[in-house]
Amino acid sequence: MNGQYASLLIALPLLSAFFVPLIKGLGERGIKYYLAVITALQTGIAAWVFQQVYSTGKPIIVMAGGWKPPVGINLYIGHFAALFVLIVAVVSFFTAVFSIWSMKVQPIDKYAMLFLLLMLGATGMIATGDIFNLFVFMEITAISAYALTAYNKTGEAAEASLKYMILGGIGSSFFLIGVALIYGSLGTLNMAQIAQLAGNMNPTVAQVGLALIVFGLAVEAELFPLNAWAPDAYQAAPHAITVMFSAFVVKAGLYATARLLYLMQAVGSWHDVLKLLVAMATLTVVVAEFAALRQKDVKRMIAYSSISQVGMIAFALALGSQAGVDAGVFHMVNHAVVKALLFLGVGYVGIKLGGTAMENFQGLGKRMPLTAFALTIGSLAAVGIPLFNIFWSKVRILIAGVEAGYTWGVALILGASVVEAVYYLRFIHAMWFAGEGERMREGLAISLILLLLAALVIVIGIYPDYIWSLAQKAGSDIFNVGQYIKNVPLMEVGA
Amino acid sequence: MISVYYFGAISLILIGLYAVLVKKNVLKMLIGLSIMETGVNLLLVSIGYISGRSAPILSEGIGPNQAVDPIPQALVLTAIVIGVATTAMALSVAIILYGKYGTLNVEEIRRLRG
Amino acid sequence: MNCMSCIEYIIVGVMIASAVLAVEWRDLLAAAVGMAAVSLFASLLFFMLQAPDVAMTEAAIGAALSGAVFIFAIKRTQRYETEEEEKPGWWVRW
Amino acid sequence: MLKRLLAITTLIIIGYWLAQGLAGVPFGQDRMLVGKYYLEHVVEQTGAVNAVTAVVVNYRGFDTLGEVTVLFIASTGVGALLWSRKKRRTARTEGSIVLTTGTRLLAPFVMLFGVYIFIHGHLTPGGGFPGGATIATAFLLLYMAFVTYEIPHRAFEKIEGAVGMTYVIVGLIGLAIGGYFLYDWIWQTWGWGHDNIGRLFSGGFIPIIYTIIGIKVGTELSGIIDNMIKEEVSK
Repeated sequence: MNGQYASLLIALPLLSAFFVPLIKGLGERGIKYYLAVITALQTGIAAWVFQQVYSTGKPIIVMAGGWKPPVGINLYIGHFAALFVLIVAVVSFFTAVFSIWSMKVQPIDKYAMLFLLLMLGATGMIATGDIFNLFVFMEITAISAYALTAYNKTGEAAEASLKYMILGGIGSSFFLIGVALIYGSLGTLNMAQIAQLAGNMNPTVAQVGLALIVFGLAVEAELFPLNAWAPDAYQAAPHAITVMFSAFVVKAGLYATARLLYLMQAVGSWHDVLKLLVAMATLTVVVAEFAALRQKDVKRMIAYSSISQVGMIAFALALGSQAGVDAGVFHMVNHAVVKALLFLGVGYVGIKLGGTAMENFQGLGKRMPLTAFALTIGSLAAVGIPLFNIFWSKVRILIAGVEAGYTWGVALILGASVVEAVYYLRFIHAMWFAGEGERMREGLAISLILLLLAALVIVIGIYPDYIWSLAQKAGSDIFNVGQYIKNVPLMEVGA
Repeated sequence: MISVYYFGAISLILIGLYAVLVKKNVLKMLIGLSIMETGVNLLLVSIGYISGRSAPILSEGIGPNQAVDPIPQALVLTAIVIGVATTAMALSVAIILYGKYGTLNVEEIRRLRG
Repeated sequence: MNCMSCIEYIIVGVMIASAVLAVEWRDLLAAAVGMAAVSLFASLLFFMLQAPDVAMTEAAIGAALSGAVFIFAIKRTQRYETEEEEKPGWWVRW
Repeated sequence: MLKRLLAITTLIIIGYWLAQGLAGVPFGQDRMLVGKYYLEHVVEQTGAVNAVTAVVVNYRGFDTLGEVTVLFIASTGVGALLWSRKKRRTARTEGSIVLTTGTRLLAPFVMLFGVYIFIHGHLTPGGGFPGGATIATAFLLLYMAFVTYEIPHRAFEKIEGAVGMTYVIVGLIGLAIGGYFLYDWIWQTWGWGHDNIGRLFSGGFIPIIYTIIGIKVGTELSGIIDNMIKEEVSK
């Protein structure tokens, strides 16, 4: 089949989101099942694209409108994008199944549309090969995320959403100024061509532009000075949406940061920007871990833990070495699995027991043993115990950090990991060794998803080689810019 | 010497940023955000301007060498619409906030913290 | 200095002045109108920068509709900033 | 006061830094690269005289699809957040006689003007976005003049969805006929309108797309206005 059909990845969620108002008559249940069916279809397309890219080893270049790259917009579905589009689709499918049962706030039809468009935005951000198109998809992701954060329509949700909106608005303005500067000095918006021409750029313009872009994306990627929105939004959003935020919305922002950073490698002032990013990432890890320690609400605690892991990924991606990028991508995959597991479990408990405060989790091992088991696996993995998946990626990140000469950063991250172990062990203690309770029935579909994810955690922990080889391919897709330029069939334009 | 258009654009961005940073009223912050977006749009269009050329509508004997750059203008069209979309979303959230808390002061609507 | 650049300077000056007023006025309705005025002057500048499409869009969407949406929001909330909000604060502390 | 000074100092530093960056991008110079290609080939490749329109709809059509989606999200999001079972208008004062009479006379013409703007998008400045906004302005006038006026918002929601689907389907037809998503099949495959460039029936699928965008923007913006203006009635 023709590679251009990969554009269905974008077309299908759009088409089905626009179709929702016309099938409003199906009723709530119908729309929820519709959502699950569409995400399953999307998973199918993503799996096809994944198989295509990894079996031929060549990226799929989708040219919108049939115009060759610098003239038209292209989607670049390389090793990284194929892997992550699949993850986005799978996690969306799980959350769609979860929302069949969990989503009760009216109006459901609008929830379905926003859900699909959030998935679309993340897919587009990961797949696009044009810097302004990246901005458009970022806004799609961000605006649907604003709406979904406030979806519960409580005061807290509106407050979190407003915080997100104001930071996001500043971020997107900064990003756009950065794009304007880069366009002004190079005359093109295509990422491959920017990478090609970056060497001739005026270093001051490049530095200012790149720093503005990094700041703009840092809002989406939850890096330190601009991540004040994240814990609030994670806590206040509907449980299904929190899973999506943590599993792929952040990843899309991180990927965009890394991609743009490595595209501008040839710029003279590149290393200054890298140092800035390393500092931001390390601060993210430390600040978030200490904030997590004093949380009373489990969902908020895991949100902080998620932010600190994201900081670790950003640290790895900003090292500027092949090993760092590979380890970062590996950690992204592991983090997506583990945090999807944790947030799904916590959300399930939150709905079943009416809240996510620490007291509700006491005695969970007696009340909901399957969920508690899955949550334990997730927590142990998040701490980084050997034989669970995060251990491997964390070790690789730390080694890469030492190799790149950031020993102070590695030391700080190790210290923060100890803090992480403290609060996760406290959480496990509360689940198994405190409190009493009656055994409750656990839903079949949710338990299956949770156990599947837990099994995935253990399987990757014992046999990390397959995912590691995928991550290496995906990492070199980001790091090896020369190959990226060669893969995009650039057309000669002008002088 | 910096051009007057650049000066205007940077001033709008800074004034908007000032409002977002310092003001405590939600609607004021959103007005600041909106002004900031206008500034960014002005910046983009002035980057695409070429002295002495006319609008990129190629009729009436205007050739390709007598028109300004069309791309920034296309980008700004997109950016304006995105800006109004964000503003509308933000305002509806502000309406909910006012309904729940009866105030628009960000200091008084801090429930989530720590 | 020829007359064309005179006009540019005047429009930019008035635009910045209305931006400052929009930020400083305590009457939010007036501030929203000030914001619409900023958009309107910006659309004049777009016209002078040879971007008629952008000028039309900014005037129709940026000035008219976004101003209208602001006014509806003000109608459903409150019209004046309170004394308390006059004092500068830091949203970073949120 | 100290805080205010600190904020102003920070802003001046940011402004200086931005100005440093902008000094490397001098004003009013020709730095076009891809833009030049567009200007040279726009008429033969897309059939549109207005290069901005051609860039928006045809060369960078993907962005525009995204942009329409953003507006759709905003309209849906506003609808979702301000949703309640019973909503009604609460205005009590009827518009003045000048407003009502003027609206009665003008509203159809304003809508007609909006339609004119978006249909002629490939020839004159304007296009789908200002056209749609003009139509929404007509509805705004109706809302202000008459206390009981309401748009049929259920029908409008359905129109939004249907029109958005049409956009994607036009793109998918391009995928089926030309092999690329959002391919301009009318101009490039069928070759319609090559002999009347500069008149209404040219420009490939630009007039079609702009009609779609115009209707969509008009209905979405009036939907947003409708949601903002109606308040919950608790009885």
